[in-house]
Amino acid sequence: MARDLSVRIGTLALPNPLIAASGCFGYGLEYEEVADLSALGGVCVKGLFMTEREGHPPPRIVETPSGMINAIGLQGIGVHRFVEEKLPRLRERGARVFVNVCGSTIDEYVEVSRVLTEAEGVAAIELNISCPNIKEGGIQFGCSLIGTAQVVSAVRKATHLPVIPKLTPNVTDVASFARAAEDSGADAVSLVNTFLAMVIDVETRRPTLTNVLGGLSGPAIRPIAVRMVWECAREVKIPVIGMGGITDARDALEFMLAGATAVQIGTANFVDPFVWTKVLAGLDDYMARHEIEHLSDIIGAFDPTPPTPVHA
Amino acid sequence: MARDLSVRIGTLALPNPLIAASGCFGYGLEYEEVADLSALGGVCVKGLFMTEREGHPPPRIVETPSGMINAIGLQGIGVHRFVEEKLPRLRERGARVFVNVCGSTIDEYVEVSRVLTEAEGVAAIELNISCPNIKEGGIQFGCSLIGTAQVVSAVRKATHLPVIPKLTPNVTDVASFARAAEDSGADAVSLVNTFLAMVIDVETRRPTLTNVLGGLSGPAIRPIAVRMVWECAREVKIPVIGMGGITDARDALEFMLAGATAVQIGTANFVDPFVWTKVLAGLDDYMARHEIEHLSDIIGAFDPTPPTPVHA
Amino acid sequence: MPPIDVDATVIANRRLSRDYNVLTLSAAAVGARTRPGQFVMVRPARMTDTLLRRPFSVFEILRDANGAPTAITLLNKRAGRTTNRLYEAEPGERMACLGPLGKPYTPVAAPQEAWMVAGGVGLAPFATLAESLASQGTRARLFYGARSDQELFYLDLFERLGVTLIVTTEDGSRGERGRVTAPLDRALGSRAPGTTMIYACGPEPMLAAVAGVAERHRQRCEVSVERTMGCGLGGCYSCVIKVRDGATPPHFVRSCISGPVFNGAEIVWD
Amino acid sequence: MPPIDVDATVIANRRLSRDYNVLTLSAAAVGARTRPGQFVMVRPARMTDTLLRRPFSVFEILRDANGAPTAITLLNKRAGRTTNRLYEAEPGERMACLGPLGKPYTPVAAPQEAWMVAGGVGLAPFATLAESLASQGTRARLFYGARSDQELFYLDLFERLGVTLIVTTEDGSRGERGRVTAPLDRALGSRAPGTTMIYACGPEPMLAAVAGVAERHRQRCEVSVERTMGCGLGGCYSCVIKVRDGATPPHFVRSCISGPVFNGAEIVWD
Ligand SMILES: Cc1cc2nc3c(=O)[nH]c(=O)nc-3n(C[C@H](O)[C@H](O)[C@H](O)COP(=O)(O)OP(=O)(O)OC[C@H]3O[C@@H](n4cnc5c(N)ncnc54)[C@H](O)[C@@H]3O)c2cc1C
Ligand SMILES: Cc1cc2nc3c(=O)[nH]c(=O)nc-3n(C[C@H](O)[C@H](O)[C@H](O)COP(=O)(O)OP(=O)(O)OC[C@H]3O[C@@H](n4cnc5c(N)ncnc54)[C@H](O)[C@@H]3O)c2cc1C
Ligand SMILES: Cc1cc2nc3c(=O)[nH]c(=O)nc-3n(C[C@H](O)[C@H](O)[C@H](O)COP(=O)(O)O)c2cc1C
Ligand SMILES: Cc1cc2nc3c(=O)[nH]c(=O)nc-3n(C[C@H](O)[C@H](O)[C@H](O)COP(=O)(O)O)c2cc1C
Ligand code: FES
Ligand code: FES
Repeated sequence: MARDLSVRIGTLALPNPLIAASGCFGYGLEYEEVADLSALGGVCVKGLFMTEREGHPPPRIVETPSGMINAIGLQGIGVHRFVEEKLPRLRERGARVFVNVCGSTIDEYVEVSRVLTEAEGVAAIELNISCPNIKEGGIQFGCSLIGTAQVVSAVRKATHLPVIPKLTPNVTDVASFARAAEDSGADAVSLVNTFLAMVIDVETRRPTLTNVLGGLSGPAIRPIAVRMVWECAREVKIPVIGMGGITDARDALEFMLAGATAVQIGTANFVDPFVWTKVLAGLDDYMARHEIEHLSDIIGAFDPTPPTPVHA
Repeated sequence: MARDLSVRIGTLALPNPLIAASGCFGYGLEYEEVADLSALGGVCVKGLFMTEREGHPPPRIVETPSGMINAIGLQGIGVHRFVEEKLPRLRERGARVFVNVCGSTIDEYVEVSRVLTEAEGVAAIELNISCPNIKEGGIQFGCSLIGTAQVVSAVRKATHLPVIPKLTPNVTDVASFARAAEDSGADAVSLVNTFLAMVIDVETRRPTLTNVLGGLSGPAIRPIAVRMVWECAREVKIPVIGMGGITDARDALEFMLAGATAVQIGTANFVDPFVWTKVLAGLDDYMARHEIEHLSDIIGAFDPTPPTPVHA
Repeated sequence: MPPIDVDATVIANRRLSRDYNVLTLSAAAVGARTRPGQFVMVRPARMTDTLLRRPFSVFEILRDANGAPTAITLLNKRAGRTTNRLYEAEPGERMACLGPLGKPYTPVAAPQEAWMVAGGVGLAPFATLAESLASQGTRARLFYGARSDQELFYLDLFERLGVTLIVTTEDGSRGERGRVTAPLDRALGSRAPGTTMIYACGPEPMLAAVAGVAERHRQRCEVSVERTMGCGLGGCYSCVIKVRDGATPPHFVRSCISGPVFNGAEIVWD
Repeated sequence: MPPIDVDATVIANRRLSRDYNVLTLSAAAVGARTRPGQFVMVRPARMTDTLLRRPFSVFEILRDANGAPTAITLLNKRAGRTTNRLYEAEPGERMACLGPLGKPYTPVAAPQEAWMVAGGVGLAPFATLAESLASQGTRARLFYGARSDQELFYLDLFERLGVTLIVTTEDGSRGERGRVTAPLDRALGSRAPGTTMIYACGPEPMLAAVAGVAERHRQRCEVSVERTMGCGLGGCYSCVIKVRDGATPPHFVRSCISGPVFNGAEIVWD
């Protein structure tokens, strides 16, 4: 039986549902020696503004129980240098390029998206309205239903590329944000971005990160992320891209069963840059064991009926 | 140097800041053989409604990376049986008893609080407006500023005991809830309750918990909880009681530096029921090393100035 | 006597099969207090990525020449993360071991007979129980069901204690083929009501069946249940099982403190 | 050549002091590709409660009689959770070991001299560098500063390779008392500019001082920095350091891929 792992995000066809999460895979090219970029479902590159950004002074990360907090501050080369220096090579490598688009203003989101639309080789635009690590823009839009709608509508008008707002988990009712995104013309939503978090060094009474606050990612957040993906997938008809602490095929499947059409892997890629082939093999194995021909058949197949007693 | 670990929650003096978290220490008496109840700062008992509650069918817990999800569903003996069967013995043991009060309606919160006020030996009322595991009441109030204000004001009128609403972390801006609580007459706030979360069994496609959703606790959530406590402590003047993943003295100190006057320990008590003496010893050791005479001096002493470079 | 928490060292690890092993832990002080049917809560002590402890019956209490406990053993079966780690444990590793916990079995004395019914790893509580019965001179049988011959362990231990063995396997590779309740049911046919105490431990469907058989034959029956336990001390309310005891309607009780051993007739099976 | 990830076994663990040890890992394939100054990202492979890997210089590349690599060693100093675990590791344990990573030192040939400056565990990259220098016949010195006599390790290794040793300790228990930069500064006084390549590894204040000394004496200087690293591959942007290279204003570069070895003159020290 030929097993088909492909999934569709609107008009975009991916050979498999595994996408490298933004900020966790550089511009993709950093990994060209350890991973076959064309074998990934997609590569979502680090968040880009119009211009270069320096980011926060280090320390920028701290490990936490089963997780990590980052406050990179969106260091980046800006969309123009990306289009010139990185995109051609990513295309050459056969990567399906998702670009994580940032902005301090709605206009900036629109401008960056326009540049990417005119460039060749961008598969989709992920709107980062959920970065907890910058002063203006980002999460300010993502924590307001109106802000979300405004950014999405504005970018929608500026591009024919799939528009995928990335939602923050730092809200009371994430499904309402998915709905606002859908209503404003989004082709899909992705979630979760990181949870606002901090660690204090009790010996010095000072923060561990220069930025004080950062975003929590990794396995620690997975059970919350799965819940949020499930809530969103029940609320909207557009595809949901799920992420948060995925480390193996079981985790990826958990998100897909909860309703994710595709998934992103972030932190786990740091722990094991060869995670991709392992997860793909695990998905394949699961499909074989469960006699699944098309992986897309399991999207949303979670059955909330209580479990049969474990002790039976 | 005699080290003073005492703290005050309004008029309530505690010999030290360590309180057993509700739902993680039974009614306290389950632990009388392993812990000296009078040596704890306080014992917060399992959530109580007016009448007995059966709770959810098992499985009720599942372990997650550095955490656990519970959906106990507030199984409990009701406030009357508590007052008759448990409270006298808790008093005998010298415990400072915090009672976690639940309600399906505002009236029920008021009624339960009234019964407790008339009983002898209750030190404070913690209002559980944040339990994610029940259909009516609980988190419905805790996710609405008006609901929070209503419950707190109503209970405030019915009791002279310290009223401590327990806040849910499943909101966009937890500090606004702390403010609503303070404005409505709360003597303190406690946080965090658990994060709504779920785990899917990918082999069966079914939930791992009968209730599907449950609350995530344990070290996994600590960095988010610390951030929220810091936000609240900066927003309100009343004391904040911090919790979420505390396992040792370092963790307890982290919450206190962030602004917590006292802390609660929940999940870690399952891992090690002797955690109390260890954390107390650790606090004492920290005070000795840092020449701190009164532990209360460090409350809110976190200095957000960026760290001196680690590599110096 | 309150439970204690011992930072135990793995003294030995004997692998019995691809799934089963017996782990010896230097938890003499726990062993000294343990009564048959009680359990311990165990967690690897060093940098484990599992959070909660896991419950295990005390399998054997090892003793020195003077009868003083020197260690305990656990009969471990691989089921997931912690049990896999216990299977792979090397001597020298540390395990936090909290116990003894829970209500023990109620041993009976002659002229009552004691019949133990074990399914798979449910054998665990019966080594200490058989010892205690033997020391009182109570006649005992063990009905022991397993998947196959390869998963029948420690028969000699029970034989040495004078326990009559009745073995069944699912694949028929030893003893009767099928469920252990079949020979139990037949054997009870020749016993007068109220003369036999039945002790059972194993998967819940087996326990339910055994409790049913016992009731039909009007014999007392104690079962040890294995619910998911978060704390083992009554703190978390995770381990509940529905019972029908006395006047109140059926309700959930915490199997870690009201059990794990229950009167089989009182349990409301799922 | 791309890095590889080896599921390495701990072959030996030699404790040098209460804080230092040398861990031998069966990561021959990593060793075969490693050049002096490169590093590996290590993580215990079994059920560890740490999440991220940690960076370590490759200390030695062990070889068989034919010169084929058989294993690598790490010089480990206890600083926190992972380094404590590496200190306590027992032979047989597994460590995931990813590498080699990063830019190596640039070896120089005669008539240039190679002067290595190590502070504490900053000795790590210099065993392989000294070997490589010796094989090229480059004259080498090692300025090695430590807290005390007790924390000066592997001096014989460097002596065997013909490296001139200049030792300082903070407590004066061996060599000159004080910082390692003092004898370095004095010795450079007698060297013509551009004749000496200085390689440094150690705490950043030391690196900054060494870079300053080198600049004053107009010698080239390569420093290996130790920023907190999340991935080691350029993926996370955690490990940045500010550099001044060419036309652009000072900016952050990722020390895992642009370094860890940098031209000391280019770094903007905190
Ligand atoms: C009182 C008591 C005594 C027990 N005695 C023994 C014994 O002597 N030997 C032995 O091998 N096992 C015994 N068990 C079962 C043992 O506790 C579980 O197999 C173990 O907890 C599984 O943990 P894990 O980390 O290996 O599996 P996990 O990775 O946690 O889960 C794997 C599977 O085990 C199930 N499981 C998880 N936790 C428990 C739990 N606490 N109880 C039952 N099932 C669980 C899960 O539902 C899942 O299907 C006993 C259980 C109880 C309650
Ligand atoms: C390129 C490179 C090569 C290195 N080579 C060696 C070596 O050969 N031998 C050796 O013993 N150490 C070496 N280090 C330092 C080593 O990586 C850290 O000591 C280690 O990461 C600390 O991890 P931990 O889990 O023990 O400490 P943690 O519990 O994570 O933290 C303890 C302390 O170490 C600091 N720290 C945490 N992570 C890092 C990190 N990635 N880099 C530096 N400091 C950190 C923290 O700020 C904290 O103060 C090297 C570092 C780098 C960047
Ligand atoms: C170091 C780091 C940098 C990140 N940078 C970005 C970013 O630039 N844009 C963005 O949308 N998300 C960013 N994220 C969030 C991840 O894309 C992802 O949403 C989150 O980490 C959860 O997934 P994970 O648990 O698999 O890492 C970053 C995460 C990490 C850990
Ligand atoms: C098994 C369990 C039961 C709980 N029951 C209650 C409860 O009845 N009332 C309540 O307010 N919080 C309850 N909580 C939440 C805890 O009191 C605490 O807020 C939360 O677990 C975070 O702290 P921790 O990480 O230290 O456990 C419960 C938590 C757990 C794990
Ligand atoms: S295991 Fe916690 S109450 Fe029984
Ligand atoms: S360590 Fe991740 S970019 Fe350098």
